[in-house]
Amino acid sequence: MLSTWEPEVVRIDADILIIGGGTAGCQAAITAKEKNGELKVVVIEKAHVERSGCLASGVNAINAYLNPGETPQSYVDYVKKDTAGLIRDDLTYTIGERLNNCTRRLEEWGLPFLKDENGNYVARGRRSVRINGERIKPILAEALRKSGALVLNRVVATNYIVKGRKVIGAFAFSVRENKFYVIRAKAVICATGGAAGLYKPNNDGSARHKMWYPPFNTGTGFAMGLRAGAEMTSFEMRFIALRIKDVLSPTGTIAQGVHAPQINARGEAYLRNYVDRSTYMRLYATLKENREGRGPCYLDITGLSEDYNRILKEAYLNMSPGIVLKWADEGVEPTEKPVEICGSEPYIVGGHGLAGYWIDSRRRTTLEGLYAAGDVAGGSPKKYVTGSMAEGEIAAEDAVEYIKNITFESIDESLIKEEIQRVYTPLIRSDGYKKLGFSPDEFEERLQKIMDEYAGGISSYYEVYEEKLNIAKDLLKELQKDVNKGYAEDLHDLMKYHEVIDRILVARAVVEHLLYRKETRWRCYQERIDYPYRDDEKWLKFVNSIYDSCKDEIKILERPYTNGENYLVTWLGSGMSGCKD
Amino acid sequence: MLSTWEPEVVRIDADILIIGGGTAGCQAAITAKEKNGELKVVVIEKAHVERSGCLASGVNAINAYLNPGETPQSYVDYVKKDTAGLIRDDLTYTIGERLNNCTRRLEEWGLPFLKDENGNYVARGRRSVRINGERIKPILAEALRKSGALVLNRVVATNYIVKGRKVIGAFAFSVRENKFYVIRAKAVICATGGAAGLYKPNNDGSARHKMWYPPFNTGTGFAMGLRAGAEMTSFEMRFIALRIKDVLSPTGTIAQGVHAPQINARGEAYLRNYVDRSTYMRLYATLKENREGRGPCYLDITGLSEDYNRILKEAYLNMSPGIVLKWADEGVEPTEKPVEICGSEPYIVGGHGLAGYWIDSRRRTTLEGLYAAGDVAGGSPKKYVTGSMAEGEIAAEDAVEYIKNITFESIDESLIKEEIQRVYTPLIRSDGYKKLGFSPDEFEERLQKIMDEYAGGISSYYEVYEEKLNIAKDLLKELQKDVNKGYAEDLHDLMKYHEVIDRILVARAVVEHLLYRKETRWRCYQERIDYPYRDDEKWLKFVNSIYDSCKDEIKILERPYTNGENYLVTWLGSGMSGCKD
Amino acid sequence: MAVRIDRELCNGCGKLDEPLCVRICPGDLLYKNTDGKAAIRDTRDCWDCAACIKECPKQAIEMYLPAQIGGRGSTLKARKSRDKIIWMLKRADGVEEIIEIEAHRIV
Amino acid sequence: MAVRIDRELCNGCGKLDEPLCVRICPGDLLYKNTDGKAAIRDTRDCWDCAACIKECPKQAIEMYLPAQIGGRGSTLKARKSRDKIIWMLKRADGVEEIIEIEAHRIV
Ligand SMILES: Cc1cc2c(cc1C)N(S(=O)(=O)O)[C@H]1C(=O)NC(=O)N=C1N2C[C@H](O)[C@H](O)[C@H](O)COP(=O)(O)OP(=O)(O)OC[C@H]1O[C@@H](n2cnc3c(N)ncnc32)[C@H](O)[C@@H]1O
Ligand SMILES: Cc1cc2c(cc1C)N(S(=O)(=O)O)[C@H]1C(=O)NC(=O)N=C1N2C[C@H](O)[C@H](O)[C@H](O)COP(=O)(O)OP(=O)(O)OC[C@H]1O[C@@H](n2cnc3c(N)ncnc32)[C@H](O)[C@@H]1O
Ligand SMILES: Nc1ncnc2c1ncn2[C@@H]1O[C@H](COP(=O)(O)O)[C@@H](O)[C@H]1O
Ligand SMILES: Nc1ncnc2c1ncn2[C@@H]1O[C@H](COP(=O)(O)O)[C@@H](O)[C@H]1O
Ligand SMILES: Nc1ncnc2c1ncn2[C@@H]1O[C@H](COP(=O)(O)O)[C@@H](O)[C@H]1O
Ligand code: SF4
Ligand code: SF4
Ligand code: SF4
Ligand code: SF4
Ligand code: NA
Repeated sequence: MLSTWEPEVVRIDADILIIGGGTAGCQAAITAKEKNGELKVVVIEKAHVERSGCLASGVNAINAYLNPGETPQSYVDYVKKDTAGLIRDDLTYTIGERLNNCTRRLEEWGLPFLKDENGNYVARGRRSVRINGERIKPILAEALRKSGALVLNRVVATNYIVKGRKVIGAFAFSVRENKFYVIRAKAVICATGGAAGLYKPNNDGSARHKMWYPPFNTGTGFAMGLRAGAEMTSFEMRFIALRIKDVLSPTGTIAQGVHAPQINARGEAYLRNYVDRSTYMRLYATLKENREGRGPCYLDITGLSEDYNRILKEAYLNMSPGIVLKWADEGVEPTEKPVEICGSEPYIVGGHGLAGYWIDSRRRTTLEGLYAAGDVAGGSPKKYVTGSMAEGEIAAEDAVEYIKNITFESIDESLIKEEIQRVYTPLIRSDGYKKLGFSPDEFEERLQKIMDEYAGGISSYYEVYEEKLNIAKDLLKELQKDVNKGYAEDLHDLMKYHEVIDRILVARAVVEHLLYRKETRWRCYQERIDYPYRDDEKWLKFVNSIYDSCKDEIKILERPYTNGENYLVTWLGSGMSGCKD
Repeated sequence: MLSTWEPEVVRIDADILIIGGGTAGCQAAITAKEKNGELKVVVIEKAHVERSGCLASGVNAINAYLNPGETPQSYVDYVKKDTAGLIRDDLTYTIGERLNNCTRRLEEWGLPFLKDENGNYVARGRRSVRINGERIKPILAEALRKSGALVLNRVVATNYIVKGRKVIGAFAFSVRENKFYVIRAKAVICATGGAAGLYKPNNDGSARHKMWYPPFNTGTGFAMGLRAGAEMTSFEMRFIALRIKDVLSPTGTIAQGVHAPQINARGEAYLRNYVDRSTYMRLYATLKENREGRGPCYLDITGLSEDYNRILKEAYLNMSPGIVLKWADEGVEPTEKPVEICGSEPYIVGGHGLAGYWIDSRRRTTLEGLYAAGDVAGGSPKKYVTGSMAEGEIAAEDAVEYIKNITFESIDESLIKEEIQRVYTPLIRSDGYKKLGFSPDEFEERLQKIMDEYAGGISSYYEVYEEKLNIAKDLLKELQKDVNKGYAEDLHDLMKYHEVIDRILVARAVVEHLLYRKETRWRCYQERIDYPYRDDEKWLKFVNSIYDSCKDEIKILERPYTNGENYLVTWLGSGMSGCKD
Repeated sequence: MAVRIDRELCNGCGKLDEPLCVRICPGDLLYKNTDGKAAIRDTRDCWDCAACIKECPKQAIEMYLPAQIGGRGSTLKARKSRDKIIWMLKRADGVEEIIEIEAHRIV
Repeated sequence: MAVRIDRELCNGCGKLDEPLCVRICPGDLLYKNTDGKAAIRDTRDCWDCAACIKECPKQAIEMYLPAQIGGRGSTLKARKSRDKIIWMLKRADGVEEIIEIEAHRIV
């Protein structure tokens, strides 16, 4: 049966393999090639590097840039304060050191920066500058192309190739051709971004993908890491974005960009009632207004001059055209009415939040030969575009050194066979057993319903507690089994199938993390109503996890918070290797 | 353009026209023919009378039956107590008088009633008896067929034909043939059931129609009444059913049927904390447990003997097979685990709740010649199957007398033309203007999102307050205009199109009612968090509405509660007639 | 998504003008396809009322739960006689159960 | 549902192996249909990123909001040049607006 779908096996050897050609991945590849043009650097990208990932639509600011007066340390201080005191100072600091250089590189490649009379960048807050960033991804892709790295578009990574606790390459399949890739590498940099679609999104049906974070960033990097035994951190710190209602366009553009106040239905600037106005408290306060009868809430841009109509439309066309269409559909100019705001579905994302791979300051994960950078890397929130680039650079620089002493490992052919089987079986099922199965979409609905209802989705105001989380845990385990009855109709569908598989595993980790942290550190993001207060004495520490694929169990471990000191990242897991015998 | 879809116009004259061949409609037709076999009684049914409406799947109890010791007055007392003191005693009493006779008729027609050793019905609570009711609708349909009434299946009523404040017939279209019906009648009985699908339902996507109330009961009877200027009552008293989670199967079967206690996640019988254990308080308490960290909640059937596995499966197969499949999918027998419960989407339904046409004890509406019975008739909750039959009887008996002095009215041809235009235009648009339009499904999503978010749907724990309701009001008015850009692909789609049109108008009335009642009388059903307490002094009265179709405005009026006294239902509206000139 | 029509078993109700399942569905969801077999317009619109599965003389229609609400492939079919309904429940694990219930007391 | 392909305007990108819109969509949602024109697999999966509408040389793709979130028929098209992006916003009431923005500072 397999034969009908038996793919051609393509074997590639890469000095450095980069998985995900987004912000971090592009910059990693460019950096590696700059450091050593002789190296074979391969980038695999599930979409097309020209318009993939977070930047597909564009951005309108560089949100992590040190304007005059700011330093790497002041950046660390800010991020730490905004994250209830728990970040990896070392990671954030090493990002801070590179932010401005990454910014300059973007400018060199042709990204249009707005400038003031003196030729300086136009600040949008203390750590942000304005850009016309519609073309940012094609610009990065052009730099990538020029770097000489080999780019494989429409090639979806499915798993690392692991030997013991060492990552020696990755498996991938093409969604365009019937090809399965076996890529050996001396070092692998994971840059697959974060995860959307774990939870029921704000909209459903015909608008189900109208979300802030790209629905195509599905957490595969996390899932691959988990399956290989890599350690993850802070999945309980879900990032929930305060966004423009319905279209889910970002709000920083107006909140920070034009200093629009957050007002409630009575016109009160309700944040005044809060001492702590960190990112999650701005969200929490908004929900509170709604729950207590003072909603909905808005960003009030009605005070602005008419010039801002054009300015705001441009800013959003550069990043998130949805709100521009919304204004058009309402027949209004932007400044004619306040824009309503809401909380998004919870995302797992290390670029805005804290969740991701547990890494050291060189961006090494707990698996040998594996690096992580960008939204997939944990411990350092608020890195955004330039922080992701910085991490790509750091990882690539270290990898270039690291591989000097590394030779390619041989790959057990049975591993390849097994992975082909795992990857393509849903297509086979579609030939023969379709009658009994469900489509990837249907399992996705199931996953999102479980997470929404039992693990603190939008419909429960993001609140979680033990009993419900335990149910989520059980249901997700069952779902993971049920997905084996699923089928895929074609290669596109097969990609969706694996996206669900991966999301389920990530969701399981999220639930374990939420269960473990018995305090409420970040309102909304991690709100345990059975432990409603922040408890620094017991909980100013990281909650980390390692998946034991033999036992199919997610193990939680604690890592201390050590103020600013560099971390030694040691491997504590057993990983895939243990269960072979 | 119209010509491509120009339907054949079928003209029918009926002594009594019954719209909706469900529980109430069947019984009305049977009664009318029994009273006077000479009369031309016509029933139009959008589906097929054999399996339409609430009874399509079956039922397993007659929920309104006076077991020994109960009287019409004790029934009134119970219903009133369960409805926070505000019901129409006269309506409830006149139902109470007929409940047992209606029950006996069902038995005569062959519905299998369970009997005890002495040949008495098996009581399921004080006002309920058990039946094997899988075949109840075909049994009613057979009695209907034998009655000699003319039944038009797959014919969808769209509007009354109105002359001044008198209803002289109805318009309808076929979903099977290209036929438009103009039915003149001396009296019209509306028996179209209630409305589901106004709010975002519990499930979405592939399970969006997995709801308790039939998704095909779309509130058209309410909408037709509103458009004709009939007075409606208590739309703010939304009925929200406590149901089995996911499958939305009814809970009375086990709560009342086997006395299963409601327990929370900690195993506590949480209703003990409440003095008031009325239907809505059982729901409210369940939500409260969930919100405060003690959920989810369950009906605990684990204490039952093994015999109950079969008993419960049978009971549910007779009414709502979903839960039986759920047990099978979980691989458990019913009594192996407690069943999780949840609140449904809010429905507008006079059979379980208070909302519907404002009628007098003869079931006359405020429009001459128009009667209402069953779920579409307001003022008398907990009427269920037999109460709906009773109302059908009462209406028919009165109509048979009423029409003795009535002659057919002539119908203005331009009215017919207008209605054909209104009904079929979406199909025409589908020919030419499809590019600009949206499908009925898409508008339904919009409606449900508005109602969910701004008018107290599931996602806001059913809570409402002024500011949000005002937004709902505005958005619904806009939506009503936007639907004019919609299109329909075929006759089935055309039915869905008009269902959305009708639901929007009903939703608008719901919002006006919710805005008006400035107290909280029925928790969850009508929970104004800006007026959180019950206030009998000011609000022990009915909130009624009349739609002014000229001004496109819903006017609210108050009707006093007068303890048990018969109501004189007088017409206070201006209706359709006013805007012709 | 909740009913599935077995295209092997369905014979389109032979010479009947309107197939029995098409005639009965309260949501008007079923129709006779160009291939002469029954089909459902949009599975998302099904209420799971089971009217069609009871009506089909060929037992060609089965009901199941959508995965979203925990469906795993258990199916339900039915056969009606004048006075009874015979349910055929098949669990995803293959276990079958027949449940016969009185439905019409013929008088 | 958020992009609509005008089958009159689309020429399937002529002789290109892979049409430009198919090549670019980050969700792999577009494909070349048997009729040689571009089509979207499932409009529900569109992220509204606008990549395809910028890419199409024929301006055959337009973006709009689903009715669920307040869409009323306003549309957005785009034309890109080497250094600019030109947006064409058309309101449901017919009012049109052209917005030109610098996108690439050619150095
Ligand atoms: C989603 C989003 C994000 C932002 C914004 C708006 C929106 C709508 N705004 S504002 O709102 O904050 O204002 C931005 C802004 O204006 N300014 C800013 O600095 N940052 C913004 N972000 C944040 C940054 O964009 C973000 O932090 C970084 O871009 C993250 O970079 P990175 O970690 O590289 O993620 P990516 O999405 O760019 O790339 C991931 C790539 O991996 C691919 N991929 C994933 N899985 C794969 C697999 N299995 N196989 C092969 N490839 C596989 C993806 O396709 C992608 O290309
Ligand atoms: C939905 C539901 C309801 C109940 C139950 C389970 C379920 C899943 N349970 S338990 O949970 O409470 O337990 C029942 C039970 O066991 N025992 C009981 O006594 N009552 C139950 N109900 C309540 C009663 O069934 C209910 O109150 C009555 O049946 C209401 O009767 P009526 O008002 O006639 O509504 P209908 O749905 O039967 O009929 C309406 C008809 O109108 C048609 N129609 C609608 N619009 C039309 C139009 N525009 N043109 C033409 N026809 C147009 C409909 O198709 C339908 O046929
Ligand atoms: N209300 C606000 N006050 C200050 N900065 C904000 C505010 N909202 C967003 N930002 C900043 O704007 C940038 C983009 O935020 P967002 O659009 O929410 O992703 C981030 O750097 C945020 O910290
Ligand atoms: N006649 C009645 N009047 C008021 N409440 C009643 C009446 N009958 C039953 N109830 C309520 O319904 C619940 C179940 O009663 P029963 O149906 O008799 O098992 C009781 O807890 C009562 O609160
Ligand atoms: N917990 C309960 N106690 C007493 N009666 C109930 C309970 N739940 C449901 N019922 C009754 O059972 C019948 C059907 O209810 P339901 O299944 O909820 O529609 C109605 O008469 C309800 O009053
Ligand atoms: S009733 Fe059965 S046999 Fe007849 S058309 Fe329907 S599925 Fe086919
Ligand atoms: S189960 Fe009911 S609603 Fe679903 S297709 Fe069959 S008859 Fe129609
Ligand atoms: S890019 Fe434009 S012209 Fe080319 S295939 Fe796509 S829609 Fe057609
Ligand atoms: S807007 Fe973006 S996600 Fe949607 S079809 Fe176009 S390229 Fe794909
Ligand atoms: Na909620």
